[in-house]
Amino acid sequence: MQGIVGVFRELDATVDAVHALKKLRAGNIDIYTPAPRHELEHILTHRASIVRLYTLLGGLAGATFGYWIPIWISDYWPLVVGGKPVPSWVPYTIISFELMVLIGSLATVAGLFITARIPRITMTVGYDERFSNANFGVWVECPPDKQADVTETLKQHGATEVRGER
Amino acid sequence: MSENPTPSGVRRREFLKILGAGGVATAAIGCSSDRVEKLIPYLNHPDETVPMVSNYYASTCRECSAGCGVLLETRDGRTFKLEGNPDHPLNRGALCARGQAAVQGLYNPDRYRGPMVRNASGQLVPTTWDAALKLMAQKLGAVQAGGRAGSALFLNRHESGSFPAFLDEWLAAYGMPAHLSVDPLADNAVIAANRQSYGVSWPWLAFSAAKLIVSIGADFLDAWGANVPQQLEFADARARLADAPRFVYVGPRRSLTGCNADQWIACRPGSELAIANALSGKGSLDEAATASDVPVATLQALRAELTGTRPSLVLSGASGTDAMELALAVNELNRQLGAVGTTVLPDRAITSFDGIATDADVNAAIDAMRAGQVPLLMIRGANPVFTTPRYVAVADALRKVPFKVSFSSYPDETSELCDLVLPDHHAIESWGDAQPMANVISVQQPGMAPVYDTRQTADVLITLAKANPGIASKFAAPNYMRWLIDRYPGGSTSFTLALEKGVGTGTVAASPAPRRPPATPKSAPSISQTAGDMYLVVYPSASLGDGSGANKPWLQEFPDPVTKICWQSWVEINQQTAVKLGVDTGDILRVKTAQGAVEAPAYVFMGIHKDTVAIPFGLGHTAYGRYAAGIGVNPADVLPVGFDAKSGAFAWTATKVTVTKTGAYTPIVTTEGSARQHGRGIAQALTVQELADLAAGREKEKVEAMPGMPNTEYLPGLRSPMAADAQGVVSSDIKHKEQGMYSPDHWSGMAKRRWAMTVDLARCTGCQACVTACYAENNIPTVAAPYQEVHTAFLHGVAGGNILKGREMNWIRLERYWEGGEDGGDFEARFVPMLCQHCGNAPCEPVCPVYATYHSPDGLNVQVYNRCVGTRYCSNNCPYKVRYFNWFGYGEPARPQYAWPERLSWQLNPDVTVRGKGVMEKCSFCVQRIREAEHRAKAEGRAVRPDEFTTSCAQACPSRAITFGDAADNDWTVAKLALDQRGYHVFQEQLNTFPAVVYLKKVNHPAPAASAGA
Amino acid sequence: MATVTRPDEDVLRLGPNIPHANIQLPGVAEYEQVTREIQRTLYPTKLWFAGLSFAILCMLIGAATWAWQVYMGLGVAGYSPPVMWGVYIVTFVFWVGIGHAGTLISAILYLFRAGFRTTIYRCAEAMTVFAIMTAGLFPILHLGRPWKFFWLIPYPSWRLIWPQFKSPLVWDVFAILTYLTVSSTFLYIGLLPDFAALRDAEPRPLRKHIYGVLSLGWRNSEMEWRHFARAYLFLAAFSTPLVLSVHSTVSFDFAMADTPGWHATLFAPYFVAGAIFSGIGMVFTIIIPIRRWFHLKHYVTLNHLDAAAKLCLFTSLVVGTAYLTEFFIGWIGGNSIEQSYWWNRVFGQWWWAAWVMLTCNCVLPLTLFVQKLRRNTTWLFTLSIFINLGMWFERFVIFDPSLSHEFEPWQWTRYAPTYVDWAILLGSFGWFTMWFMLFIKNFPVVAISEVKEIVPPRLRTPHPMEGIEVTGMHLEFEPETPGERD
Amino acid sequence: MTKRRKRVVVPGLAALAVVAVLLSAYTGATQQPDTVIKDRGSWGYSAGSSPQGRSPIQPIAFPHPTHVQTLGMNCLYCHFSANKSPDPGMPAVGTCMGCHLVIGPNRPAMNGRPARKSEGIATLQKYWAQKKPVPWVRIHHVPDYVNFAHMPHINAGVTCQTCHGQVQQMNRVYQYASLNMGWCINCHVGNVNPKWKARYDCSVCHY
Repeated sequence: MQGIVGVFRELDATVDAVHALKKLRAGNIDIYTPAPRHELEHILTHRASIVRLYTLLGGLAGATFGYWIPIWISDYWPLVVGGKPVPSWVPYTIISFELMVLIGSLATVAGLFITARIPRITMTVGYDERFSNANFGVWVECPPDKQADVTETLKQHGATEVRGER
Repeated sequence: MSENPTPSGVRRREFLKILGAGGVATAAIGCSSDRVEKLIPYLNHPDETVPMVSNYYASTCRECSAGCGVLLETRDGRTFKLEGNPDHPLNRGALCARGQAAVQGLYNPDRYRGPMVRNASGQLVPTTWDAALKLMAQKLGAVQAGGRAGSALFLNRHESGSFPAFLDEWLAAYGMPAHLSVDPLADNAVIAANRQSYGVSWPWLAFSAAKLIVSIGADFLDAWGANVPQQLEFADARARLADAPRFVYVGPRRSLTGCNADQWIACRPGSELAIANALSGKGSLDEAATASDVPVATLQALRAELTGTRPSLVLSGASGTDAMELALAVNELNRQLGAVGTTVLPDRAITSFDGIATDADVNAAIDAMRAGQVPLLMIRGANPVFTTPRYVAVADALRKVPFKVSFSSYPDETSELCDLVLPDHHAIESWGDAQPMANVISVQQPGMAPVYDTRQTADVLITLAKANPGIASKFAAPNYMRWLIDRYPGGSTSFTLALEKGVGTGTVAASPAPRRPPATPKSAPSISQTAGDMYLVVYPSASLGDGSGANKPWLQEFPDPVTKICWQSWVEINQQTAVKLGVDTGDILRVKTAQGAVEAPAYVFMGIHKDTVAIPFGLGHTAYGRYAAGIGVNPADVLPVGFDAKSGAFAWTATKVTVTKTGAYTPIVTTEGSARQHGRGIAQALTVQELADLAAGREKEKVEAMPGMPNTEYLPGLRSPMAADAQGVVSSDIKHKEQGMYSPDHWSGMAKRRWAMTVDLARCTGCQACVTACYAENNIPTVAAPYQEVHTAFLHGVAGGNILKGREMNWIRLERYWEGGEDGGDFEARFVPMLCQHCGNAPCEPVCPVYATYHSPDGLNVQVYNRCVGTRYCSNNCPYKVRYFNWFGYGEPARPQYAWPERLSWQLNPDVTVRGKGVMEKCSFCVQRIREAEHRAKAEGRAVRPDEFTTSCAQACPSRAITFGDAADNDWTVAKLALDQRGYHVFQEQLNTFPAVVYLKKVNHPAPAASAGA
Repeated sequence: MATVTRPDEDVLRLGPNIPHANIQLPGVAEYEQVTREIQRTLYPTKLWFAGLSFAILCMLIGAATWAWQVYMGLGVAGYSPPVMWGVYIVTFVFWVGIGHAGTLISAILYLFRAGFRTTIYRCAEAMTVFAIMTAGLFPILHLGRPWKFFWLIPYPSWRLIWPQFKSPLVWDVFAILTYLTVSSTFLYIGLLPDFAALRDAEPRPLRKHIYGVLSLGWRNSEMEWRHFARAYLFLAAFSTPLVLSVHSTVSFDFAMADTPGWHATLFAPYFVAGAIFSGIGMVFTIIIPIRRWFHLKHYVTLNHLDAAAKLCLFTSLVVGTAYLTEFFIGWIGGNSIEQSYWWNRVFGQWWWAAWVMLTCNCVLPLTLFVQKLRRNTTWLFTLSIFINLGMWFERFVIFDPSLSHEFEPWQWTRYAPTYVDWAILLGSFGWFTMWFMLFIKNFPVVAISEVKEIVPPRLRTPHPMEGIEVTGMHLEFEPETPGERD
Repeated sequence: MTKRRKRVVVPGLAALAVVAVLLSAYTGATQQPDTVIKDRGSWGYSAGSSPQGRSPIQPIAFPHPTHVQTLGMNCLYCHFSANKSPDPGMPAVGTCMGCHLVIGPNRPAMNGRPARKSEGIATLQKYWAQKKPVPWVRIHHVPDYVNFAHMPHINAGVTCQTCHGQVQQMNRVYQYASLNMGWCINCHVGNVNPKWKARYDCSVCHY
């Protein structure tokens, strides 16, 4: 995996650069930004995140489990308390709800980790400390023959620094 | 029975030590402990015993003079419970609180471990029996040699039966005068009067035959006479509901007896005679009215009622300087009214009080000591230093006696002053007999081997006699038991037969000694002449008796039935007077006479005449062990020495006092929260009229809420909702098939039962015998002894701190509510025993997070101690507040609050787990008895028979107010009683709890003229 | 710039909302400033060490007292049956309540896109986590046998027995544990990008390494941000019903009982409102000193405090209404037992506690109707102390007068806490403060990346919408410009 | 070329530990009586939650096989109250001496069998001579809050061996069953023998 990373100071410059690169069809583009910006999200037109799926499944699993456990136990020890039916679903709804929230949120986090591929052991190439502070970064994964054009395009759109990484 | 018992019976007693100390460990390894435990077998197995199965030895209770029959429940060589002997004519299976507590005297941690002798430096030090007996023999010899045997003295705590005769024989053999038989509680005046009028010391009082009972200060339910048989009779009388006798109590203070009266006439102390005369017509009403501060109209009405009602019963128990005169007048009145033969039965006399020495005799003896005329004093059981006024200075008198021998088993005030202590067996360890009634012998046999190195006094005396060549021949019998059997009417065969039932027929050998010439008592001035601004009434505490009960934690923690105060002395003062003096409950009052003064907190009380203060007698010990010493004050300290001139009876009510407010304050140690019901219908009552209406069905709406009404559907086969709710179906829509073991069709069949209880408030007198019975049966810890004091409580190192915080553990408690009387007029006392109601819809169950409490198929509300984690939510949610929490390690020997210090732990019931720190506990309907009965039935291949067993409280109740059984089975008594028209559930209407306890309303008998509502 | 190709039209439409950003944080000019000024707060000071050690001391006092209580038994505390729940449960509910405002601000207001939450939510969320950690201790240390607390948790045991799921206490276990897990997860996920920023900005090697580990290799890539935003949204969406359910469940502990004064359908909403109210009070108590000592006044501006104060006022009114409703129901219900309880609550042994509660929770917050006071940090801080006090006494007044005055008159009693209760209460504050102290000097108290979202990014060409007059209804932020102490 | 390596803590060891604890705690209930490890020495433990298999050294190495199998004595001869009391009863020393007054430690060689010297009988007679009971070490023990009664079990036809194992074959008695609550319940619900199923709510044993 090799490519060019360009460091930008301004947001609109980054946007313009990405536009140009997309026209150039140099290769996969990824952007680093200190804070999420809609402009950048819309330039790289990705599908919506699938984290929601994890959330849904987790929530359903939790709710089911939350009903199953008390009902199974009521069946195991049929002891009457306070003259109430041994398996009584009303109080068990609370257990079910809490477990839905618990397992649902944990599943969401798991979903985030999986989809966003964290935790990461290595930073991989193309990252720069400045990207978490104030600068925007554009990483273009491209074969050596395209690197010249990409570098050129980035510079032209005002990249303060352009370097190749492998 | 003398070998080591197998540990299996004992082990359970230290239960939950594991859970307390090694809790974390046990959680991991599932509570199976791996300490090395030994299984110690018998060396030779006693034939009649089976390990972990109780034997019941019929014997006689010696806690008071009456001599009730008891069964000593003994297992693995230890007697751990006293139960009334059903075959005994006196107490018919009932037993009072003091009798129950005898076992705590047996295992008392402060008992003498063995003989003690006073050494050169004046300390009492342990010695051996040989040495002690040698010393004793030598002293006896010296006295005989000195020719002063004639003036030696033997004070014996009064008991009927053969021992007095034996003792007098022994004394006579040594040339000593007959012993003095001491009972500070005995009403010498009434006894003397009865002898004069009827020729017997205590006729049988047939309350149930009467239509009207008038008691002039006779507390026949507290400590006056033989209170258990009297209470049984009285309860039977009251159980006749509509035609039960009306009961009027005349006296300065409303005692427990007074609280059971339908009407209380408050009179000045000392005016009782005038009233009696007025009633009999001998005296004029006006004099009586002025003397007694009672409206003429009231006396008029009473006299009219008395003359108009037959048969009636009049009693007198006022202990003043004219006591005998009063008693004679009352006996005369009874004769006029034709009561003798109908309600007063001299031919069924109680003979327990025969041969009691008068207080004057004792006083004369003490004077003799003071004069140095007594060379040798022997005291057994009696404790004159405590029971006689300090003004008499018994201690000084004792110091004048060169050699004093005590046979007391406890370090009480008197024995602490003696030179030699030859500790006697406890009654549970000794042989003996009693003559409670004519031609009835109640035998006494040991339940177990001696706990400590003590010896029965009679045996000691025989040993001494044998050692004395001069008289050895007179005492051939090897020991007292043989001596008894030899003299027993019918010989050993009938003796053996008697041992089985506990009672035999016949009359024991009478004392050969001539009666001592009665001392001439110095008469005292009439109480109205004494100096002071208020009358002082000193009355014996219902639980502590003459103070001999004070070393038993059960009795100390036993709330006074009327004031509900424990571990404390108090001064009762009328509320109007209190307002006048600016006194409030808890303010410490100083009660002063010429003889001395005592200080105790005030208890503002409606039930006492406004010119009077009252202090209970029995507390204020300076010795007598860790539970008694330093608790409360002894009112005898302020009493002058005055006697009723005719009978020689000590006048307890003999002086006025000056009452001043010290300004100090101490919280009253009481179990009472609010003394009023606030209209919540906890203790309900009806008048005779309302009862009639009820019977005639004229009071439908009141009947609606009662069990048995078809307003709730229930399972077929189970009659009442009370029975059906065991399956939890009354208020829930649970389907029959979903019920599992709660369905009556379940193979276990448990759900066919519904354990339930009825409490008849018409019978209940509030005596609280059930409370002590519960403590005894269920290993309930006492929590308020001085050494158990918490330093976070209001008080430091003073008894009662835990009770001030409401932490008493009485699984069953007697609630005493006042009705009326806010205007200072007459008022009503309602007693209601409150215990776990074992609700069908128990609020406590669904809130427990760990199933530590749940509803068992047979209708019990079960508390699983070892599952409890101690969230205490159940108690928050219990409307009856009958759940009790172990705030400290009462059951853990390692803890400072351990409730059974060394040897008291032997009294623990091996069938019941001792609860550890941090768990909830409550009434279990004596589930251990239920299981035992089930096991026994299974072993015999049958079903549990109706009324086969009952709970401890029901068994002990001297009013027979409590009935326990299976409400789902018509053959049980309780099933019928539960449907009684007087029945009601507490809080059922508000909370729909469907309790298993049905209360039967009390029935009041208002004065014929003014028919006051209930 | 002629050489530059103009961005497409759609890009223009998506231009940064600069005016809004200006109004939010006028004192924050650019991204670097944010990272710099937040990173600057992570240097321990003497004052901080002093505070931390004091907190630890208090915590140790509480711990020692608890050990004594475990050894001796619960009797050393002031329980006087039937008052079976005392200071411990009161404090438990108090701390649970504190937690709620944090989740409200961080989650619910996030869903509502309430701008003023951005700078204060990190503190609030941390407060939530630590408050729940504190609250969670009390159900355990009020147990008679605390070493058995795990019996409330359904785990397979050789006894083959399980908790009793109909008991509100078991609901509590689930609710509290869920709440603790979810809110701490929420806090950590929010912290991820900030860890990354600190990882890259931190000069001190040890901390740099630690932040590196904590950041889980976060690298600010567009792809990460996209999933992050989604996940964060769903976590917020879960926390919202959770925060309502948790205190409702806690209120069930009481509403499910038949005790007079507890047995009311009002309890769930009443408790939730009270919880949020008390929580916001605690937020003020925490945020006002922090913004002063950490020199963050231009982040947490008066506008933010003003908005929060309005929320506080609103919840105070809700709580006040609940109080009145309770009394009204008690009166109109006609149940003599209830009525005697209400009388006892206001005129009984603890009458003054009831009046403290009413004063602190209903009367004093009314001052927030005055804008001057809403923007006066001194007054806000003072008021917040009163609110904390008042809310503690609210729980006390609800629980103990009820228990001491129940159905059975014979068992009516008086309750007085002992030194053990007070020491453990003190210990709980020490415990909470200890964790918070450790937090503020090791983690960013203001969310770096979220602040950057509302700070205008640097642009090459001036934005077409710049200079539009939109600063009408917004007052000046506190006149203290950044960099004054650089 | 800025490339950085970052370690990442992978939490989960804690979770594994928890699972392990729970499983170990669970084993007690699932343990089958025939899987116990025989003679583990005086303080041996079986896996799980009870001292199952524990086989302490007794003051007298009492050979059950000799008495039960060789001599054909009934359990109830020594444990006399098992069918009429909660407690099975330990034989009094006198009971042992009933026979061992005659049967001494030293047996001469007779009808084909060699002479033998019995330590146990010697010790027993020493105890008897000193009038001391034999301090047997307890093996089967349930906690004090469990009210286990032998009588109803025997009367229900549950054999001694069901809970105590083939004692008649044990030269040294060991704890045969786990005696865990789960083990009790397993029988009470009728899994062992449908005829033996009984109530299994808490108050049957805990009060």
